[in-house]
Amino acid sequence: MKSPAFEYMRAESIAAAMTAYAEADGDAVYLSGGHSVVPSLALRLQAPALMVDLSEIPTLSGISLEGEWLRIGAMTRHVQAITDPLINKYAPLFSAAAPYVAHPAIRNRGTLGGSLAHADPASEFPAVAVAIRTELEIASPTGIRRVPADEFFLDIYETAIAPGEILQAIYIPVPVAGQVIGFDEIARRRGDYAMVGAAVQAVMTDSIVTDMSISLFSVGDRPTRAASAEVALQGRVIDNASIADAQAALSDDLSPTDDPQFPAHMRVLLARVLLGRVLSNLKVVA
Amino acid sequence: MKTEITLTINGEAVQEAVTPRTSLADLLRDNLRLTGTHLGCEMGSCGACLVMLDGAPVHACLVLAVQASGHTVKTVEGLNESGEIADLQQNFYERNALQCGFCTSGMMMSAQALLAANPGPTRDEIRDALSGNYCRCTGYEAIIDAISATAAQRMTNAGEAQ
Amino acid sequence: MELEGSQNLVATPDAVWVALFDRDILEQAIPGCESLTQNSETSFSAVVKLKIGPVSARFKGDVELSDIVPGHSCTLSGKGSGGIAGFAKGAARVTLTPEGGITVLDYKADVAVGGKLAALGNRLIKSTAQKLTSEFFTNFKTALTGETEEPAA
Amino acid sequence: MTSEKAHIGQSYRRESALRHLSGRGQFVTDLALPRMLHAAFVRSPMARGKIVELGVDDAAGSPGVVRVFTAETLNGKCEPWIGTLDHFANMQSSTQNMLADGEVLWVGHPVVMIVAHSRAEAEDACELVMMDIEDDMAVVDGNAALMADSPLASSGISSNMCFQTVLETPDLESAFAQAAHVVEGNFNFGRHTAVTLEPRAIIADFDRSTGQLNVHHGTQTPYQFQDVYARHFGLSEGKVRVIAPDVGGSFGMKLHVYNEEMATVAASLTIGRPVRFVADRLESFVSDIHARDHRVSARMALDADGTIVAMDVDDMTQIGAFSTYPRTSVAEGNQVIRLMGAPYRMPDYRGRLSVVFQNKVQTSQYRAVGHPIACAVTEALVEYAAEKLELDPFEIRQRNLIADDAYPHTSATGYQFEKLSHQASLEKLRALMRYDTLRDEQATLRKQGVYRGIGIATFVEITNPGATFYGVGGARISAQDGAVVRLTPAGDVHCAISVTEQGQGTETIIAQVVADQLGVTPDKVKVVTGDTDTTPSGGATWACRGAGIGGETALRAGRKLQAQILTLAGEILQADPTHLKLANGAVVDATTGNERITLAEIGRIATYRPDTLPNGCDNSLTAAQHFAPSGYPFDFTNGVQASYVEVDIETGITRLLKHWVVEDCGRIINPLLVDEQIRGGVVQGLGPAFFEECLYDDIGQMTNATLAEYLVPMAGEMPDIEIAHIETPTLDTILGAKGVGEAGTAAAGAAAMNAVNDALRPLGARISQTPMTPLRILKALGHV
Repeated sequence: MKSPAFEYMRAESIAAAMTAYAEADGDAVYLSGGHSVVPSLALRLQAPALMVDLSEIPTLSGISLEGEWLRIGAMTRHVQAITDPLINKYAPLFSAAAPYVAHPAIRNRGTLGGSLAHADPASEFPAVAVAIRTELEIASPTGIRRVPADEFFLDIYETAIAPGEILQAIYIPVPVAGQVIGFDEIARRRGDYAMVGAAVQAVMTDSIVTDMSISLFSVGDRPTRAASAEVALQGRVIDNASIADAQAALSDDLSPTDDPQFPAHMRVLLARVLLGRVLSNLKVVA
Repeated sequence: MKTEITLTINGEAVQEAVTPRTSLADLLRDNLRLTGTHLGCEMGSCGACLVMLDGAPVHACLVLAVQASGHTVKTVEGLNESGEIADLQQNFYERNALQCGFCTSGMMMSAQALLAANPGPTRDEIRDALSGNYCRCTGYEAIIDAISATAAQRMTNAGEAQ
Repeated sequence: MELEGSQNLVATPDAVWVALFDRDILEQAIPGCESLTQNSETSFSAVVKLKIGPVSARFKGDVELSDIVPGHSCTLSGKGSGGIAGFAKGAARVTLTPEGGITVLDYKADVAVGGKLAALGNRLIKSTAQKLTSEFFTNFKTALTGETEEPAA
Repeated sequence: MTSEKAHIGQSYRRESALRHLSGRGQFVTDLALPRMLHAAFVRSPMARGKIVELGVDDAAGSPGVVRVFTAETLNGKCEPWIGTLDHFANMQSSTQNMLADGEVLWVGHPVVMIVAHSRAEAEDACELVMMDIEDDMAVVDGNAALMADSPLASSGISSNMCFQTVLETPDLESAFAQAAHVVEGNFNFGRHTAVTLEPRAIIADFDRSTGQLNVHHGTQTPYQFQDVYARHFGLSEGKVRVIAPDVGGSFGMKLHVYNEEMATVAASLTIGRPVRFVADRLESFVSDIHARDHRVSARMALDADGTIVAMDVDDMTQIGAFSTYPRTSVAEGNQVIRLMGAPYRMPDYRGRLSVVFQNKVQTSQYRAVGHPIACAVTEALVEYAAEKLELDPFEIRQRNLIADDAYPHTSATGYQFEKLSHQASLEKLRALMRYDTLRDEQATLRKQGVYRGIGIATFVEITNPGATFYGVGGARISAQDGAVVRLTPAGDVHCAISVTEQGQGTETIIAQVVADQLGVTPDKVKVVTGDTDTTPSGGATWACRGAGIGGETALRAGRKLQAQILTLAGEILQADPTHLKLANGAVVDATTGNERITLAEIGRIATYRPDTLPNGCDNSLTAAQHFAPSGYPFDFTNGVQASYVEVDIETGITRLLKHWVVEDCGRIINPLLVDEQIRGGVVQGLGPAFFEECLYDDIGQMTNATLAEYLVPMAGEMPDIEIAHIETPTLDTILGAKGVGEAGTAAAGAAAMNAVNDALRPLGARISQTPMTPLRILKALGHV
């Protein structure tokens, strides 16, 4: 398992990276933490002529509060989601999910931007991004645009990032009063890809759900908003009855693939169980 | 085409010309003959290749050597010579927390990082910290014991030092 | 693995039938098709480049139509080798049914991948096969009728 | 002899651990020889097919490539091999050679070998090989393989049945006819694999100038491979040296002959340079032997009072396209049907075995060969019976275990047990696990909707196989071991021995045994293993023979040297040797213990001043000894395990809370090492019980051949394991040690399955398939 040969370019800036990419005539791959790209090279699943290393571009790093938004640079490592005080305070669902992402050494190196751009439907961070309504800032040769997470994840491993573009930051709306979160997943072993996972953010006003966002992962080809379940909870107290209604509604939200090792109805069953558990254990964050 | 890289490995400045596809693990093992870093899966699943990169354990199989240029790497050989893991090594030895020894340097990297971040971990926290380190021989319990004993000793020593 | 689906095509069964044997339409329909050479009325050679997430492989192989019941049904099969990445092969039984002015195309496909591609796990392969199959028939519809639509989820 | 047992029985630490902890291990994968080349293989992507065309020109011209080999250019260098043995009557298997010739028979079957300056360049060239394979129907399922219309798994066999046998006592049928109770079950045991952390690794180095072949090989059995390489490549044995340095895990997987290792040797013989092959993890999954893959239907007959009277078992095991060489793939199934019911008095038995070919990787001997299957089936049926008769799991076992005072005993399957300790072990387990308290806790939690289960499993383990195991079948697999012990000129001890070290602590226990014979401390004994040029020949380390056979060999060698030293000391001291003994690094007066002369002084005189010895006095301070067991054909050991689990009945996820083992391996040489062997073994049994499975699709593709998808047991999921011992030494040897390597693996899965079923019992659910995945548990519960 040795990578095929390629050229390497350590980009100093986003512009330089995009220029290098363009000059490679589509035969280039961006490298950030490398934790998805490098194994795929070792497995010889791809063979780009050029690797453009984004990891040392200063503008891709940094975590800062910008008005009503927390801006997280794409090169932020997974471990920072656990340790960074700004993320803890303003994006607590990322902090809650991070310990579930793979293993400590992976988290030291893997990047939030890399994980979102990779868009593995079994990954935690894309689901969190959808649940908390992040906006993804994408740099392209013609300018910068922000894409809501709901419109960012298109398919398995496919996002709104066009070839040559670079995800440069994640924008997270800061929590509002009454905000609660919940995160959990069902995995065979610690750090494994989840069989099913759930990221939930809600706003409660006088114990009544005024806003509910449920994002499930490992249930389809991308992080999946459980719209019917959200409706089932809207305007209600979270109790056994409303949770049961939300669980029941999930069959309208999910249509996972069927597999002898993992039948679709088992995934729906697990999603119901998990959603019930997460809704029963929501944590107040603001 | 080879690229010149410079980095600090175990406190020594290293200058090497590598092909971009060379992983940090292959640089360490093949070019520099630091064979205490092992390769078990080459895709970040087994933890045998963990090294300290800028002070934190990472998979040397998932980092390209060119990416490590300008950075600081410590391998088991360096940690051994500096004496900073002497107590951990002693406890692994006493507790027989290794058999074939192939996973051991990766285990110690994870342990060292855990104890730096969490000086008094529970057994469950230790198991969690080792969740990416595969060992086929021991059954893990002895490794947990050895790390737990090291934590206790370090806490005692830190208490005495104050 | 078995996959099935259907497409409603605003065209007569005859027009759909002809399209199934039309090199140009097949070329537009096959996802990632780089070249398609017709060898006989029912057989083609193809070069297909697929990139799904981390996987990118160029497959060389054949496309064939067989078990032909003119105007009604046929089996569309293809197999390709992606070198040491492995191979992919599949056969889809295609049935055309006229229904109130349109034609319903039903397909039932059996898809298999082998070698390294298979070894890397169902997680990727399943959804990919599904996606490519549905893409083929969606592209086919677009090429035939000019209608576009989102591929079925 | 007061000092005789001074070191045997103590928890000495392993010196080699210090090397590993310092990053100074010396694995084959770490070795770099001058002008070394690297091999990579192009493998079949199909389970069964015909090679229509191979184009290797582009690969041959790829940068860094030194040579490209196909069957046509490589296979002629090697005498083909066939994995059959004479004592398995009528077994068949196709002839094998290094590279696939004409047909490919499993996904991963090597077709082309590329030798290049680096592994990366060899892999680059692999991508340039044009391989056209026309795929044929693959034999994927064992039951289908036996249908009349099934294709054959390879062209060299007459049917897909590799081997069939039946063991039966005369009264089996009537025992079932008269039984008060019959319980039965159908069991499925998944295919899994060794996943040693260091993959298979070999560097073959042929020197044309001398005709010497040195092979650095990560194996358990260097002598076996010396013989294999010499015979199959037409070399004289003296010109073949096999060196097994540090080996990163073995577990039976690294003693089989593999295409790639043979091809690497052939390539070095051809090119005359060192050639290295290290399997990457993808290759390991599709070329290392797999294990188990059994379907068993079994029933057990009992008297009204719960006495087990008979078992009737049918095992179908699926072994891949070939039987492995040189041990065959039949030994596993053979041990399954012979170990059924082994702990119990059960007088009648029938065991049928069908060993079936299919187009998958070969299965073969892996840690605890056959044991986990026999144990799981037997102990599940015992549990079913206990449930039916409303007996406590301890109670039904107490009623049926062979009594501790009823030995020697011959099992219904013909195994002869010298002396086992089932009753004492069971009693000790009950106390160790605080069984009654645990049952109370279980009952309390169940009221709260928490489903915990307690499972126990008794077992018999086969150790120290004699020559009847393989030798009688014609296999050149040594049942004996050899040791050469010498006193150095400085008075230290050196022991070269044929048993090998893969981290179990072989070297440490041998040092302890030798030290006790020579009156020195173990740190004075240097033990050398794993090199056919420097150690005497022997069977090495497999099937739990390191301590029992290797230890006894060392003991006898030590005693031989002891006698030589005492004789020589008698000459030097002009004393009667029978009045002398060895202690504290010296020859001492046997009665008073007073030092007469140090070993260092004896070494000095014998080495540098033999002229001062009386005329004709033999100054040899080296003793060689070989030993093979000659009493019972095997040493059997026994024990009992318990598992405590919690099943999340909504998700099917199982949490392993605790595991207990009581084990009797005879004389314990080193308690620390014995316990760690057991712990590692338990986890190696729990892995396939819950996680590990090689998954195949219906065209014979393994679909989870990475470490991300094949789930090995990790620290987070494994329980703490408490261990206690009963010590019943074998009287067949002076040392009395048996073996312990398989004990943990033998019964861990069985105890775990019983525990899961105990948790599920109130819900009327039962599982009889491993691994016990969430899906299977939810299916058992009727939730999916």
